[in-house]
Amino acid sequence: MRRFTAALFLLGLGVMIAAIYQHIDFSNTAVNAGQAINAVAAEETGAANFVTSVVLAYRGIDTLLELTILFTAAMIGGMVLGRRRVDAPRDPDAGFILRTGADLLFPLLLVVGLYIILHGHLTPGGGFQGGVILAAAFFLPLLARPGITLIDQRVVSLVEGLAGATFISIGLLAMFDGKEFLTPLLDKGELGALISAGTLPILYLAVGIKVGSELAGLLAHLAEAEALD
Amino acid sequence: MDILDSNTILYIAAFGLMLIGISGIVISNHLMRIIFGIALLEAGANLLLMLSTYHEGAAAPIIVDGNVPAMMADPVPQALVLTAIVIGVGILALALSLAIRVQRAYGTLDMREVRLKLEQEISADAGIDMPSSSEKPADIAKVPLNSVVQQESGS
Amino acid sequence: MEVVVLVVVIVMLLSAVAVLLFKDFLAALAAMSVVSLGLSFLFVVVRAPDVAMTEAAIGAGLSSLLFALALRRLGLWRGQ
Amino acid sequence: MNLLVLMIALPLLTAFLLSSINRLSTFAARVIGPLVLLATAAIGLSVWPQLSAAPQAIQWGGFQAPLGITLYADQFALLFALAMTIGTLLLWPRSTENQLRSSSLALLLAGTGSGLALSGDLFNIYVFYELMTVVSYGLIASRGTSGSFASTLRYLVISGFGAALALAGIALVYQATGTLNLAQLAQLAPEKLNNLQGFAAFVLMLVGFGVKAELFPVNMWVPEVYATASSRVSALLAGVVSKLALLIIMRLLILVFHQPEALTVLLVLGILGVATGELAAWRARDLNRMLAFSSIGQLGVMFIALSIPGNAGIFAALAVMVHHLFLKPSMFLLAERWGGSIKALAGAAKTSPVGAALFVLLSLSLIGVPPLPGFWAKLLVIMPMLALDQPLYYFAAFVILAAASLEANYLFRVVMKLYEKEPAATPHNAHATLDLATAVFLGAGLVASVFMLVPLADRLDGIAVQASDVSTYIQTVAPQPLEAGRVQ
Repeated sequence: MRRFTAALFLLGLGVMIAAIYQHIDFSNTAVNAGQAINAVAAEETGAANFVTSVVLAYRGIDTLLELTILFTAAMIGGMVLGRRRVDAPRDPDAGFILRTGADLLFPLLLVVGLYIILHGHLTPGGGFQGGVILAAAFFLPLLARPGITLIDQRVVSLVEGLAGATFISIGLLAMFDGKEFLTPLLDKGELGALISAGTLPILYLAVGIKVGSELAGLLAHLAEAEALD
Repeated sequence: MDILDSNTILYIAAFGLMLIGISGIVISNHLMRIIFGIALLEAGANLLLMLSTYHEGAAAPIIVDGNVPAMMADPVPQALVLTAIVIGVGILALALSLAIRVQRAYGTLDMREVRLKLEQEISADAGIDMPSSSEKPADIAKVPLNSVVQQESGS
Repeated sequence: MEVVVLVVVIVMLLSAVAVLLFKDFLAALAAMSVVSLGLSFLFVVVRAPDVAMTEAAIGAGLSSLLFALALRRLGLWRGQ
Repeated sequence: MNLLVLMIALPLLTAFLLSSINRLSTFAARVIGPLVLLATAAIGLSVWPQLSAAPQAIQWGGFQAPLGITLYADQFALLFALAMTIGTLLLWPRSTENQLRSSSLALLLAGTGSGLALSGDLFNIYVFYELMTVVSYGLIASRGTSGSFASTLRYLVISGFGAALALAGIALVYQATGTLNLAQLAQLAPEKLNNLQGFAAFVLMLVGFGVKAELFPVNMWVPEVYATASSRVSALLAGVVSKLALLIIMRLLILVFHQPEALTVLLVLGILGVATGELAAWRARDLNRMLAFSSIGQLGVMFIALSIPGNAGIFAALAVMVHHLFLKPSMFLLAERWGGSIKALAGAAKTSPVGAALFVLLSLSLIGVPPLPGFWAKLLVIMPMLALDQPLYYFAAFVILAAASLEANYLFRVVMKLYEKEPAATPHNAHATLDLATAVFLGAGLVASVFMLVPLADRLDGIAVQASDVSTYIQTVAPQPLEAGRVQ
């Protein structure tokens, strides 16, 4: 009975979606805020990757909030899973191959992550994608050698706090300058050069470090959570 | 292939993912399936957002070596979806953490059972004896009305 | 191109159904990764390389890792 | 440059740095949160007088309107931003185990709530809303009991579902109009969103943002969460956070969605919310869940008020919202020590006479006994509905009146217990002084409002008129028109 009602409900939903789809007007896809941004972004922000311009400049506050969501989620994750007991059983040590692989991959992932972050205003990629790779870099050793403390927890909380604070502080700096919060500062430079687009690369670096540390923290919390028995 | 231009196919993918996700949330009781369902629903919504201003033949919104394409894709939905994906993973991690704790406390991930045990726990904390009905989930609306009135008036 | 997109979409939708139907959660997780990878491909098709990268890294990579860790802690990992 | 931005930025900054500050000095970490909120509240209050003349628009990052994100500050938005900041200050979480995290979360809640009220961009609203949701998960779970984890999880599932639907709604809106700026949407909506697509987007967003506003089909989380969270958190969620979600729905209704069907949907869901909420509250046997269900009913009344077309509906909804803003938090605070079953409350008035007297007063206002403000708020809702002369609105008025009698029934059941002569088996706790003081403060505000009903009503009417003024909104934000892109 339950399945039947559910199926009926979904069928109705499908029909409704089809009806809505029939009404969608595809003719005006060229008139939108995004195209207006495309026309002026290179001039206003100096970043060759317009998605980066939108993420960090035009919709910078969204990104700040998104970082805050990750920060909050990591904090709550730590609170929910709690501290593990000292005598709690650990996962068995991983094999030689994984250990060596992790050792070899660590610097490589670090470099790749930073590269992707620092080229975020020029090529696809940026703080989020690079941050995930950084998180993977710091999580891999934990997977290979369960129980090691790669970085002191205090350093992690300091870094993630400072990375978020940097983002806001750059925004506040603009206010001291008499501009609006989060206005991009510094020289825009030459379009396509590594050092260009003013504060955007710095912001993306903060984003990357923040994303990396929060995600690594979340992963570590989950991996360190005590097993059921 | 005339009726199935790529726009239609992509929209079918978006709405299809959303429908499958909703059905996962509505039909199943197991928490992991529900979380999978939410992830699928989110994926569908992200794709829908992405398609909102998709225009065939547009180039990616990146200037490479100073060549400005004649028409570039809309960067705004891309930024929005980027944000939505990251938000999604944060909430996913939170859901999984909570799932681990709830399973440790209640020994189950069946959401009906979790709800039942939650109701029992709340009632026990409040010092109310719940009518022990094991065959159906304890729903507040299903607490026998008469017993409440009698108890209240009789005391 | 349309044929490729069509095939990817079909595979994606089938895996999405499989996520909900597979009894084994590890298999469901694998199907979920297929959905994410398919989505990532579709993002490339609609000219969104940034999002495609993010979806591949976060949707297919990180989320799967989170799921795998959680499944292990929840005792839903096959063979445990 | 506008200082209002600091209402959002400063609490976030402090929350980021709180754990580092704690390493330097525990004392500083304890006091800096309330101090920052005091400062942001002062900023908000200092801007308030300017807004009655003209609302202000702030462009984040200094980009022109539809390209960047706009912050729109009118009295309506600032009122609720201030309510969020001051409410968090009054209901500052006091958790022994997770004090540091709770403080961070409270700061985040205040900043996010203010931002949500002030935001003028559809997707920005979504992100603020999501952040507020995540923060509320943390506040609920900070209790640390297994029940609080389970209720958070159920809340998360419902919210996750709603948020994804809201995102789909935003996708439909952006598809039709190509913009996310509310002012520009207000310009384009009559032409582009007055159709099935617009209606679908409205329903999706209503479900998404309705989760927090305790809208009828997506409010299953309410009784569980309010029963398991600490009562300060319940007071915040029921009192302030739900109003912010309602504010978003109001803004969308005023600016973007003008379909008559939208109002009907709201009316029907509101009636169902009132009916189910009040009936469940009548059946509840413990105070926390009774208050939770009655809050669903109150929110239902607000949805009904919203469904009244024109300025009268906005005014009525605003009045009910402000009334509830004062009333519900103090009721939850009183319930802190009376959490058990209602039967066990017998004779509680003896140990806590002030609390019991305050509870009677609040109950009377909730039911709507003249001359308390609750009566006038309900009158404001019912009068324009009767004037509309439509069967569904007559029915809604009847439901509200019937709900009032139900409320009278179950609240007096509690009051009778409180003043019962024979003592209960277990002795009661007296209220914590701080809880009681806060509750009395809020209750005193309620009583004070009786003596200045006319100026207060004028003020609220002014706020409602300003909030429903679409052309001022558009002129203040002044979005530049979009032109066709470079399509060959």
